[in-house]
Amino acid sequence: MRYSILSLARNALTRHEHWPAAWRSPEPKQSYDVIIVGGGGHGLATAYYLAARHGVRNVAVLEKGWLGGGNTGRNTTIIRSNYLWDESAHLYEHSLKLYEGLSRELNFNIMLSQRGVLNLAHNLHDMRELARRVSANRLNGIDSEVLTPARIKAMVPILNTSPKVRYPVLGASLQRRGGVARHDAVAWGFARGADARGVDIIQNCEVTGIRQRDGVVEGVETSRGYIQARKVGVVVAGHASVLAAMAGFRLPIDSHPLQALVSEPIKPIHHSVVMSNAVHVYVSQSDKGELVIGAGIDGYNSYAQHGSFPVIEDQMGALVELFPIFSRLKMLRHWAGIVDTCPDASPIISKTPVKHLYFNCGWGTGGFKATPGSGWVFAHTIAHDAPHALNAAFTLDRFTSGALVDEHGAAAVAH
Amino acid sequence: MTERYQRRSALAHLGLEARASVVAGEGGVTLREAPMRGLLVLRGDGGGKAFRSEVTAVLGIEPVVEPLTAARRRDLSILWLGPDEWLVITPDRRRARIERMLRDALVGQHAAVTDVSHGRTVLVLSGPDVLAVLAKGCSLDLHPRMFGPGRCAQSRLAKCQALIHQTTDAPEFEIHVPRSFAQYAWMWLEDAGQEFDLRIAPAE
Amino acid sequence: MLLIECPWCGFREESEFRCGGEAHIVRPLDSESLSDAEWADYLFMRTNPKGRHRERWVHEHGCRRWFNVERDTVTHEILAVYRMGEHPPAEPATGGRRR
Amino acid sequence: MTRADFRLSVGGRIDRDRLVGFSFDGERYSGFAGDTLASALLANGVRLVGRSFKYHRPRGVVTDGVEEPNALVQLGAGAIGEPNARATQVEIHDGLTAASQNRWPNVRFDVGAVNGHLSALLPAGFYYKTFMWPGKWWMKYEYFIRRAAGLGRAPTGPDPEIYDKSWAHCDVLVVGAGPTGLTAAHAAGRTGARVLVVDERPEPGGHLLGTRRTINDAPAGEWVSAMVSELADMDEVRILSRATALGYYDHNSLTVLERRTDHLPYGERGGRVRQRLWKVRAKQVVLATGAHERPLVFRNNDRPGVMLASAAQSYVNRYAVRPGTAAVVFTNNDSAYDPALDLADAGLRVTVVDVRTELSDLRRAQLRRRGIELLAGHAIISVRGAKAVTGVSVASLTAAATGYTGTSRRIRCDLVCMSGGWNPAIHLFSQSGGRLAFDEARGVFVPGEVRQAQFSVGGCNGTGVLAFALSEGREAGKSAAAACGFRMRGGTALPRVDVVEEVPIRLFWTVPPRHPDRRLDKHFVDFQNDVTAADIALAAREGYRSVEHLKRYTTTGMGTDQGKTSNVNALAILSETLGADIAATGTTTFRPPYTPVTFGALAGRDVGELSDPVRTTPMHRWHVQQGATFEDVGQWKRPWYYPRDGESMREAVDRECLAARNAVGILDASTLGKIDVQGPDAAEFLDRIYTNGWKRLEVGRCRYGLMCTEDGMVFDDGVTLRLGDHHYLVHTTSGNAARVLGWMEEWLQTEWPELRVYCTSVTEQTATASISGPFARRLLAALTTDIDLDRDAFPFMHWRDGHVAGLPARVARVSFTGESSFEVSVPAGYGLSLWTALMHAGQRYGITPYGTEAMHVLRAERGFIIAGQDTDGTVTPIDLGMEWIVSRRKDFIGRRSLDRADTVRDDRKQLVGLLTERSEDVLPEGGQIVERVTALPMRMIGHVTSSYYSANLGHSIALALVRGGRSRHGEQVMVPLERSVMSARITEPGFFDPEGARAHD
Repeated sequence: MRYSILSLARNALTRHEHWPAAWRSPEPKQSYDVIIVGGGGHGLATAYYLAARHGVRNVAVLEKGWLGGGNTGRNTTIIRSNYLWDESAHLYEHSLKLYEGLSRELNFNIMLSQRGVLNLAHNLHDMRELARRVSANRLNGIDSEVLTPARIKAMVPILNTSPKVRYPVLGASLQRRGGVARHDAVAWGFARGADARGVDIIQNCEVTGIRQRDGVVEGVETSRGYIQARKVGVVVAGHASVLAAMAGFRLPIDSHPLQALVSEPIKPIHHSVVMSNAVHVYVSQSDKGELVIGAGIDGYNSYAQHGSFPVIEDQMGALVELFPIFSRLKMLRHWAGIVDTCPDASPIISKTPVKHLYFNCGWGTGGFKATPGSGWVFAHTIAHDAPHALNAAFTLDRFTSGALVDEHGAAAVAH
Repeated sequence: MTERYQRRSALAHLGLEARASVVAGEGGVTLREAPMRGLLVLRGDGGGKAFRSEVTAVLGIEPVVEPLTAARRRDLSILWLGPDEWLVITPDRRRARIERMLRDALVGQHAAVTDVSHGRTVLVLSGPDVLAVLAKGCSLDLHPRMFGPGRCAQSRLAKCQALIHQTTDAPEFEIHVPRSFAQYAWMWLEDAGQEFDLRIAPAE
Repeated sequence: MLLIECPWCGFREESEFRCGGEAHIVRPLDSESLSDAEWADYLFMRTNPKGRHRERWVHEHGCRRWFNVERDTVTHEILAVYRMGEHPPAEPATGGRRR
Repeated sequence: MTRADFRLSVGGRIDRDRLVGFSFDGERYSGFAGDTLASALLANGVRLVGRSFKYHRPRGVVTDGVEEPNALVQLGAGAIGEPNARATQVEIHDGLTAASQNRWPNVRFDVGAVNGHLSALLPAGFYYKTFMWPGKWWMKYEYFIRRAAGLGRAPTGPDPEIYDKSWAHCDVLVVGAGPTGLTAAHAAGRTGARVLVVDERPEPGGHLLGTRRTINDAPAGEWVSAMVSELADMDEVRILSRATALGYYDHNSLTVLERRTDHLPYGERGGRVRQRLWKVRAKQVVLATGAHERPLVFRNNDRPGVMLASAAQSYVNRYAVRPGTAAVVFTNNDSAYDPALDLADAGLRVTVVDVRTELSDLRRAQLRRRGIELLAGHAIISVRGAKAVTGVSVASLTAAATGYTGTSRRIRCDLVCMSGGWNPAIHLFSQSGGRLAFDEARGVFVPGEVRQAQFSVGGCNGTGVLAFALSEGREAGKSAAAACGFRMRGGTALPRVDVVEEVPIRLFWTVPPRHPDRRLDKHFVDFQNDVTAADIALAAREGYRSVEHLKRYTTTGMGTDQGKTSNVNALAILSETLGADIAATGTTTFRPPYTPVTFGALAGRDVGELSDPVRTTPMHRWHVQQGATFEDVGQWKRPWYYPRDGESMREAVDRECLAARNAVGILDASTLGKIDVQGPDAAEFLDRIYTNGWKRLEVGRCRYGLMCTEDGMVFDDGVTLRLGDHHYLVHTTSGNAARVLGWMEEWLQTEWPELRVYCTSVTEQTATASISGPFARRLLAALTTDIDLDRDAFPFMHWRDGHVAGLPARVARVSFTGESSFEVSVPAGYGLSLWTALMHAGQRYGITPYGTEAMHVLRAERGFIIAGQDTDGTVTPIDLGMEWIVSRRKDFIGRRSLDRADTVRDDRKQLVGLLTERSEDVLPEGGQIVERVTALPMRMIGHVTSSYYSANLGHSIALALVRGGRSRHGEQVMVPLERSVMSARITEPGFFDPEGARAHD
């Protein structure tokens, strides 16, 4: 059933008793052309584009829990493409462009709200790096501009731009096309779209082993039995190393908790996305009225979906300094996602030592904004057994050659 | 010739002398800056006989081996900082001599003596509410069952590296902070002590 | 907020420590003889296990000593703490060099 | 204006001698000290207190505590405004102003209520299905959606109040000072253990104080008082009231928020800490957090006047308030009977509707004695009334309870009390990592497998019987203390409490509609977010079948109450819809905090001037007095430049640069990191850390060194002095001092324990003034007698000890400016004296203090890099053209990485100089470099890392990293700007005195 205001009205007449399921809950078949391990946004997008763009429809997405239950449902929903290096910028920009048409493509409102993303600079070093990134963005055709404190103040009146604070705001970069989207809706929209094209989305199905023969993948062992596959794509943020271990290799990845929190809902007060690298905080306000706030990652490896309290404390100190009127607002809930961090803070979308086994991982703190783009290039990589031009720089080989795409230094907040 | 110049405290500009007002028994907590002292970081093999005997010969105190403790003899103290690291506290005027004696005594050993006298500021906090003030910024459990006179530990005080040394039962604590953090540490302690009617005492 | 036992200072708050990542990765002595891939393996590849993890921590704001921790990355339970050069408790001593 | 008075003439724990005036929605009311805003409003007959989130339905008080979903109010105004305060927890005080939320223009007439009429169009998840046409219009729709959403309003100014934090350590932490918690605390406290008790209410006693129970044959309050006073006499026991345990983290650490002044009139709060966040580390934790009563799910169960039975009971007993005049008590379990009796005894007309048919004789007799009508086997079909309850429709249930027999009957009432059973408050247990178990018979989640050192006792353990709860509390208190090594011989007798036989609960998740085909769209499950039983069924039908999907699709449990009243009902209804059992369906994860906590409390004192330490050098006051402008370098404040009257930055920097080359400039270099490295293997150690060699450096000499990460990328640089055979002094960049020391220690301790080396930070020990320029030597000569400054006696890259201005000093002939320079270091306490002496003696040479900006210009003129500015973690020493410093005769950190395929490429980005076509054009730092200007995207070949106007050269200069740059010298490149393009020529990095003769002078 196509979603629209008309179908909503029609269903209201029948008391909404006749809405069909947004996706089926099929039993796994014996074999598939492609199995995608991981039913998060990236996995579902991969399956969707395999079916929609590459005509590969005999696809299963295996999810150990519930779809969209990993980092897709835990992030702070920020979307932007203002990355420093060409390789990253092109990939994220492609993703942003896909986002811009996604609600209509999927017939599912993902609530993309392009309210602008500001990255604040608090010292001369920040300002230099900001100018460098903005300059690179512009030449890459990505909208980006530098704002003075006065223009920042005009845009975000509640921000403390006084020169007297400990780390005054000296300037900011602004990407107007950046913004936020409803994270769950992205996963649900892709799931519904993939399902409609014949993809089997199988929830509560945990992969426990990867079977291979002579270095070629054959299928996966799961909690619901063995499933054959000609190709297997693994995209399990947070657990990439665990799956790699099943396939017999290691990855340049450490898993860390990334914490986030929301405030109680309040009437609209904050209309853009503000990020600050120097003081480690970023904040936007959701359509529901909650302030959605994030910070950096915890310093130790973890697969627990909670982090340590000092991270929250530091983040709140910075937030209240930047937004003094937030002091009396209240934190409603805080949580963490498990992120795969790479040595160069860039993802891996790559073939692996095992033939026909592909990995998409290492998005660190920046995966949500890449969801459609990641699915797009991963689908291509799987369908063609070769990377797309947009992910050619993001293969595993780079760790051997040294051709890292280091987004630490200059990518501002890596979210 | 050195006497011509004053060795300045990192807190000199705060005008603390003028604000000092202490009447015995008043206030829940009293803060002052400790007088200038000699501070030497001593490194060496704490388990080594030669090292122990040479240090003991110079200082008259054995380098303490029990972690988180300090020993004192007359006007010299030695504080445990790590398994091969101590802080020797001397009167200001004896610092150079003791430093030289230690160095001479330890020649030929893998040991090191480093003068850090000017690099640290020592704040003294005393009074019945000391523990409540420190608890606001320091995660150490300083309860008398866990700490006490003659104990010392390195930790953090708010956002500042700190060596915390309980000198007397009173209780009185000496807090060593890096010189450039002295103003922050002082302001932080004053702020934390406000609810306990913190008083400033003159540096001795 | 982890509570970590420094082998010298005893139990202290996590905020006094810094985690240095996976332990027992020995730096190759004869790196010239390694292929780029072998070097990359030392430099970047990590086991990153879900469960028992041996890692290095330093008591940065305390005694400044590095030591090893065995910790469960799911429950955060600390299973063992041992000094540099010591063997992980559950593992029999081998001839190899340990850090 | 006359108001209804619902205050009982006797009883309650209020202080009738202290009348308190407050206002709500602009109307003035009064209550008594001890009232909450909710009890005071009810006492004044105010039932309608707010509007719901989505449909703007009128809502009243549902609970008497922390779990309140409806009675959220805006407190205060302006800078001290506070949205979303729970009226059930707000203690009234003189001058309190409160207002209802999410309504316009007012709570009685709310335009937003139109949403309620459109509710057929707004089922769960409606927005995912629409607002997609036309494509660009979503943000226009969103504007209105955003305005409609949200609850209260943010304050309008910076918060004037103070928040702080404190650590707390204890052997036993007891959470909750209800009867169970008090018993546990007492048992633990008697052993001498350090016990901390935290309780969210203003006074200990918990749920007991809302009842008329007796303990030891006296009112329970007397027993509570006795316990509290005994605990107060124990030296190591501390009770914190108004203190809510918010989060249960790893290794028995918990956060507790203590509200210290919110109950005081505004005028009495000044200067005091408003809220304190306690960070508790406990060896053992006893959770005695009690339980929350569960609503029943029936039609219009959200009307003002529908409340939990225990809440109604508490209003009568604790606050002496009649929450109505005629009540219908609707229950599926025995716990609603005591409230029914208490309401009747308080003068209300009471009817009990119990879905069960088997009831105890005792209960029947108790009702009969008071003339309370009992409708067993009945249910409330619907609540009547809109802004207030006016009555209910009741009918007899069929045996299967899926429909009704006979006709329905109307009962007039203004209060409906509901009880669907009790949910143990397992939030903290769950946060601690404990597994929950589902008790099918009672329909509750209870603590299962425990993960931390803790005990769950009493209500939160699913123990509803007081006598058992007390016994659990005592055992847990003793065991917890014993686990910490505290024991006490002999036991304590438990107090006498009466035990009433209970008839089991009849689980009853959804009250069936009158007609089987009616939707359950007014059967509210989550009051705050307007989630109905129909929404849950819809979500399940559409495939949102996991609990988390349900939560996210319908928003159930995501309000400010975090689903304390709704979660289990929602889960049960989902399970029913799916035909699965609840245990298999699972529950959502409980996230901290237990109740919302102000950002202010989380920030504590780390705001304003204490937000981060300001590190200053010993000469800082002088710089301030001279009007220097400062730059933040990490936590340091460094003089950026010293503008004189009317000077622009450019003018000041030009003047400073010229002085340093033509007369003498002086720089405060005290912030440079300094590490004392000693030991027989010190040289070997430095050989491994640095790219160049150290063994052959003679004592008395200095050498510049570069260090890389193991990945081969430049990490830090600086000059090292060899002080003795086994003794070096390493300098680092200002920002990296701690990192480099940490780096050295890491390698020493973890990789090379065989090296005999000790490293000690001496950054803070010395103050350094760097004097630079043709008169530097003459200036220094005026202040020293024991250092031979002759060029040959004291050549470049040597150091000497001696006295400067009478101060013990170390002088190093190193130069970052390219001029003849002397770095003079003295013990930090003499730093200002040294500086003053140099300034004084330098006057005749035109001494000019210069800041970091001039320093950057001067070093760029010579082509010297700044690690972190001209490098960014992707640059090798080779890329910088510094092969000369990379030893091929030894291993060092990062060496092997320099031989990888990518690091040996010829077209890597390499350091070059840039000279603009026009001398006055200063390239922007960070500007991207292209070969030619094309359509977008343009191919970039590098970027400008440093760029300045050089007054000495009369030309702008820049350093840049350019792809294959070293083979491009002489080539022309472009730097496209926003509106123009600058053109520049690639040169050697170094524009001035390329041979470096001046530094040797």
